[in-house]
Amino acid sequence: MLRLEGVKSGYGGIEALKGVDLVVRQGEIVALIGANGAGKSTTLKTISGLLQTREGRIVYQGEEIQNLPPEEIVKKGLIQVPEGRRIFPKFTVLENLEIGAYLRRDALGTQADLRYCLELFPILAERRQQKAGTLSGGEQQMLAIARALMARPKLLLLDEPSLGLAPLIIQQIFEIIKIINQERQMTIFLIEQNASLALKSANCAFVMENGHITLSGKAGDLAQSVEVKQAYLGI
Amino acid sequence: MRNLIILFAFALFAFIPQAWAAEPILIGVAGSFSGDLAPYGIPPKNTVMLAAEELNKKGGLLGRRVKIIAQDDVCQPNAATIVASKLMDQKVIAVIGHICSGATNAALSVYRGKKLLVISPSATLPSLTLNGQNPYFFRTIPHDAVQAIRQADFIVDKLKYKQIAIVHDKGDYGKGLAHQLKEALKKRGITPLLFEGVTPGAVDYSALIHKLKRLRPQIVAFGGYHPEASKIVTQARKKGLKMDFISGDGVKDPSFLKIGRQFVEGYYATSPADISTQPLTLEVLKKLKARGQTPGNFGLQAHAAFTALVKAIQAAHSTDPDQIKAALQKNEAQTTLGKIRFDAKGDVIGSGFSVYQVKKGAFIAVD
Amino acid sequence: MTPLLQVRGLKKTFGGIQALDGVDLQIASGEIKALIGPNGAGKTTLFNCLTGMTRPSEGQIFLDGATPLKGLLPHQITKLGLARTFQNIRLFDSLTVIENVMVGAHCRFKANFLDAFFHTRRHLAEEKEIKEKAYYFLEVMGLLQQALNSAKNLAYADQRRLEIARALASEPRLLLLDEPAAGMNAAETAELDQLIVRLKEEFSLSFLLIEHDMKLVMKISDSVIVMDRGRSIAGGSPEEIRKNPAVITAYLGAEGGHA
Amino acid sequence: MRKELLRHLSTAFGLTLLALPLVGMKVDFIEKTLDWRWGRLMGVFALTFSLSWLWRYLLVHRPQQARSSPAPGVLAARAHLLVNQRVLLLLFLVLSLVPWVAGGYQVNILITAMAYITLALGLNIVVGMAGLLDLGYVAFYAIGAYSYGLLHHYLGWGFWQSLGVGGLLAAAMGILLGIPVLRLRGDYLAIVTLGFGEILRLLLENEADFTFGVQGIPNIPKPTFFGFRFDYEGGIVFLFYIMLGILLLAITATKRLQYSRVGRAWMAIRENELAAQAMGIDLTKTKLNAFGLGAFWAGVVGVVFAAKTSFINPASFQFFESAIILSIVVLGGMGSVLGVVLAAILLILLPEYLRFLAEYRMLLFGALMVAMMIFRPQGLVPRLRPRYERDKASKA
Amino acid sequence: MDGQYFFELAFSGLTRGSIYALIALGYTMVYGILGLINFAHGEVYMISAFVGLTAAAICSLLGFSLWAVLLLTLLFAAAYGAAYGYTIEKVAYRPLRGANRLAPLISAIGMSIFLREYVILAQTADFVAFPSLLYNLVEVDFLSDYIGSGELILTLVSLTVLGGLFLFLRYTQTGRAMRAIEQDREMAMLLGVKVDQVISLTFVIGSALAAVGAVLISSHMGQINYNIGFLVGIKAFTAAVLGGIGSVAGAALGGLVLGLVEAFAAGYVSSDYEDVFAFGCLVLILIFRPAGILGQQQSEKV
Repeated sequence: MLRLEGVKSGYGGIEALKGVDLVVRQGEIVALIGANGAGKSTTLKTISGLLQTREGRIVYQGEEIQNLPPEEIVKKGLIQVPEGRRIFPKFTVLENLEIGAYLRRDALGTQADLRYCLELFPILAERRQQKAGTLSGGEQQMLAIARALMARPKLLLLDEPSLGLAPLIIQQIFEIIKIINQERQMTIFLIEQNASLALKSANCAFVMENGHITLSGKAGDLAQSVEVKQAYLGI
Repeated sequence: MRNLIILFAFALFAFIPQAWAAEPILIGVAGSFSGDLAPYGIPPKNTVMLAAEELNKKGGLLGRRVKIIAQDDVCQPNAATIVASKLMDQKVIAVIGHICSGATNAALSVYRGKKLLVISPSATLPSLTLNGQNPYFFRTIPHDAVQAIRQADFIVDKLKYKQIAIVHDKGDYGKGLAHQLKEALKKRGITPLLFEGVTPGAVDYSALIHKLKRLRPQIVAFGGYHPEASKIVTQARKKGLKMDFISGDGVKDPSFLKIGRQFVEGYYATSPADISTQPLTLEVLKKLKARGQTPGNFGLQAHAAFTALVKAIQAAHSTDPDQIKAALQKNEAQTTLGKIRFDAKGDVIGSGFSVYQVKKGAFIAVD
Repeated sequence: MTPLLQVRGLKKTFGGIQALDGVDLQIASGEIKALIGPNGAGKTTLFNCLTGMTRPSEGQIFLDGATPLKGLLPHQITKLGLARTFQNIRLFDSLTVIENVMVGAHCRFKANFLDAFFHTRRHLAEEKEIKEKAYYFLEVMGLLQQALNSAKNLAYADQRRLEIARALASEPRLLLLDEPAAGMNAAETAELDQLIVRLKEEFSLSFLLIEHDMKLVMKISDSVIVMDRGRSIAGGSPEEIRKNPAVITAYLGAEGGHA
Repeated sequence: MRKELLRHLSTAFGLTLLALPLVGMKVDFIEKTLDWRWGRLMGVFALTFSLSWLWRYLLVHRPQQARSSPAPGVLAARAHLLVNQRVLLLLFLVLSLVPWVAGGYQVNILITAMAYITLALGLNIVVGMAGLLDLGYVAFYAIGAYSYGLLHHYLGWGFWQSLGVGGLLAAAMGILLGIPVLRLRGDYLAIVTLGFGEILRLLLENEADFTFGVQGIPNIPKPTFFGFRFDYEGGIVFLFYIMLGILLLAITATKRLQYSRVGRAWMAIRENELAAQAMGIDLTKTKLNAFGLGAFWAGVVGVVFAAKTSFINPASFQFFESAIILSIVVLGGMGSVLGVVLAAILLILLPEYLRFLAEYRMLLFGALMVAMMIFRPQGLVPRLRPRYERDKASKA
Repeated sequence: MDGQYFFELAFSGLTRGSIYALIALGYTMVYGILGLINFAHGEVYMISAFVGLTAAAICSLLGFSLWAVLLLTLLFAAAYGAAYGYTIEKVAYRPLRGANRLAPLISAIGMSIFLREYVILAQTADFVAFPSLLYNLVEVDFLSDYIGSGELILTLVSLTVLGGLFLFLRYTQTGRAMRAIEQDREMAMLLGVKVDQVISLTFVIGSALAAVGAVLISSHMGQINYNIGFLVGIKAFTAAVLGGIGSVAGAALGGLVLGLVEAFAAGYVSSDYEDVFAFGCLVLILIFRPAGILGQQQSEKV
């Protein structure tokens, strides 16, 4: 569904991605793990068009999408939930969800999705008129995911959904990620530095180090591999 | 054929400035040619340029060409001192300017003690001549006190009004004139009901209008230029106020009539004696119009300053400042302001004030 | 023995929301205390109250059992010996690494702008000392190589270390660390815990740290305090906390401590 | 290529369309006339068409790092070489020869330029170092000038006494203004300082009984040399050396402060107020220091200004002056002394030397300001970071 | 105290205030979205007035009725104001996105100088007459003691436009996108908002509103020159800050407060001090409410 071939990109004079190859297959949950500064977030930003691809190709459903403007990529159903949630704090919960559907013109479908999101996250339904800035961290993360769902993504890109959240909340969020993946057949590309957590829920995974993919394979296999254990699970 | 050759030679002579024998005589023009106050500085520059061109066409001055050096002081004291020292470095024999009293004051500190003739067309601050520190400073415009006394006399003696409100535009001309009027009225035992300034360019003057409506003065004296004057009188008339208005020469301007239309009927303005019918003035106005220029508020004063200077140089047959000074004070010169000369302090004689009133869309002398 | 820091009945409301609802806390000299709790429990608000960045609505804070901290301004508290790091790193981005640490030493020196202008003896002596100190702390934190780089060009983990170096330069007695391991991988976290223990020994420091990484918390802390919805709901040794049922429901969830 | 051509043609067409009612037509509502001025419009088209090419070319070739990190480039490295003490001293020696070879005009504008450099160095403390956006800086300049004007008029004080008092008075006002606005952040501070500048100017205008209002204060004397009074030329040359001395002091102060405890505290506040507080920096004291010291230089320059023009009025202290001084600081590259000097030369001397352009002078000046910001947003000379290298002795 | 006088001044303040509010919107929207004080906004106002003059003259030459002249003038001025706003953003601000905060500010000051000089060169430095399009357009008897018909129209139009904008921002998807960009530009981009386009639109709307204000005020005051934008710009910006910059309701409220303060200061004290009161009021309010009347104090997360 999504394939990166030798992608290079970076900020200013710094090259953060030094030729990345990876594949995301339809219907799977794919995890990208690695230390901070390895280039995981840069990978996502490059896919969603916030950063320029300097070299290589990004192929999505058979179409090259590198260097399209972000809104074109969003239109194709590639939606990102960025690191740190980034909800709009001055909007109400409802407004946050509505702007998620910014590019959509089908009022009926949007309404249906709104109902679905509020069922998926009952706490959001409870707080629909509350300013999003007053939500707790966990609720904000849920809102961020729900907002992305409102755009009816084909491929959902999640950046560090567990960052700064308490373990209990993290569990809830990962359960919901699995539900979305199964109920809506949504493909999910997940970035996590909490490797054990990511490998538990993903089908397959890539390990990133210093701007390169160093390992890849089935999530279960990787969890057992010695290198991963040592470097990321601290076992 | 021979005639043609002569004509050709003559034409050649006329079109090649290098043909002039000696070095040109340099005369400076200083004032605000850019910035907020450019509308007051540009017309004087234009009229002096015009006058100089005409003069050169007629053979120049003392057999030499006259060259005008125009310098922009933006009406700021600092720029004025810079411009003044630049004109000094270039060895001009006289300066027509500066425009604003403040800039003139600053520039005079550079010229002072230098025997450089300075003739301002517009700086009306009384102390510039009256303080006696600037023996080579002249002006073709009477200072504020002269005009203010004329206004006070007219209001008190002719109109017999005692309820007077004074409004000004906070600028150095407007507030200066208003201040002098207040002093003049004080001498006659009258305290104005109101003395305050409006901000030029504000979006609305209705607060002031309502205040006037409540105070019910018989006349409002406005110190300032015509744009504000017409805004105030228009708003007052639209609100149904019927009191009289009087202003100084800053208001007696054709655009005041055009812009104010029916609302400015009956407005009084003091201004130098009527000159618009004199042939010389008419001719200058016509030439200006042909160039797409306007005389503005001080263009004719600047033209007169230049003419008077030229006449004085011709009379003295020298560019020596003391001799020119003596000629300026002794000889009358026919100018766009009429026949003028200067008194011992440097103020103009011959350009007195009349009172005009707007009647049927024109300024008519009433006193 | 009087505790180094004592907090009694601390309360804080933000526009109707009770962020702190009576927190009690004691830190003994030389102790590493961990503060855990779910997001929104009020941990960072507590930090802000302790360091004077937020004014508590009620309650008391004492240093050495005698010096009240409540009502003091942040810089006064720092001078008394409390230093902190921030959850979302707050470095002086465009200054160099060494300058960052030199700023940290600010409150221990006196030269004013006149000293600087006239290059008085005080100024020159102090500048020399500040610089040496700053290099020393960089060395401790292993950032010597980066000294002349811009702070913003550091790697994430180095930025966290620089924050600690900067805080150390203010010569604190109690160091408050807000999620020092956030964004670090397991190997880096392991380094961090050794470092904290080392600092404690070397500078006879006490610590109060907010952390989500349970492994780190369990490994290095002498005691743990758990907060939930603005209250301290439990306290004790790491072992006790791990078994406390109230803590498990509020925070750790069914999976227990091995996340 | 054809696409490029089309692009520039359409840009030029669009801009000409914009110019149509202003450049191409002139109406007089009273005379009911409408002039078409096609010639001028064609000129606009030709001009915008060629400018469009140039603009595009420059934008494409704009150095990439201009947008991201202002890495100290070659220019900065060279600048560092330039501004060592010895070169600076040499520069001053050369400058001090100017009055002997040039006329009053050159001396006059050089005083002005040096005055603006000093003003910019003062504002640089507030904006560049401490990061407090001050749009009313001209107020302190006015306080200095009026201190001299009024002290001279009412008490007969001379230049030298007033110089100290003017500076200190401005500093005191800076601190006084600083107290209520300390809580304000960024642009709120900007508008309040702008308001303060306007209020001060309006008070100077309105309180005519004390300040002489819009008429201004004339006949302010030039400085004397141990009681010796110069003629105008001598006075202005003497003032030139005084200003040179003040500038030298201001540069020394700026450079020394950058490498000091107080200077680092200012920069820390600029970078991150909260972290600065947490590092034990007293916000109030440090900010007031910056306000006071910045205002001090403005006050001192104000006194010199009053002596130079010998006449002051409120109109000399308008918002535009604050804007120009701020532009010098930003265009120079905040915090760089050499940058400030270069920018002051550009912004103060350029319009002076552009006089031959007459009425197009200010138009070009405005356009240049925009262009310079776009092609060098980080300033002409980015501040070089102080290099605190470890002493050899302690390394061993 | 004289009740009638009080109401007269109140209406006078309302007139001023509604104009300040209208122009303040341009500042507040641009500030909200870019964090930039758009110093050239006052110049857009001024240029629109000149365009309005040209349009009004042409329309009257063509012999249209007074209402038609007014409408067409408003339309033309708004279109041109919008086009100028759009161009200014594209030339002077867009290349500076991501540069340090002060660079666009200086660029704006340069732009403002450029535009003033441009109008002087293209038109004139003199005051020129602007037709009185509002006077005698309607007769309002019951209020005529307090407020003229022109002022009434001016106030009503301003308030209507303000209300319309408020609804636009609140209830349309584009309006919502604007507010989203205000809060988090990159995130808005990730939701498919064409950020550059929306920013341009912000300039277009703000400038069109300033143009409407310019035509109304010019026909109220009867004259324009190249300098009219400066004072109005500063006042409108003050109003925006007073109300809490970034907030549309704040701009409206700030404009009204400022207008009333000025009118009462002029009426009860002296016009000499109306500006002193205006800025003094700003300083006072900001000391007690550092983010303006309606501005939310940004509680920075530590």
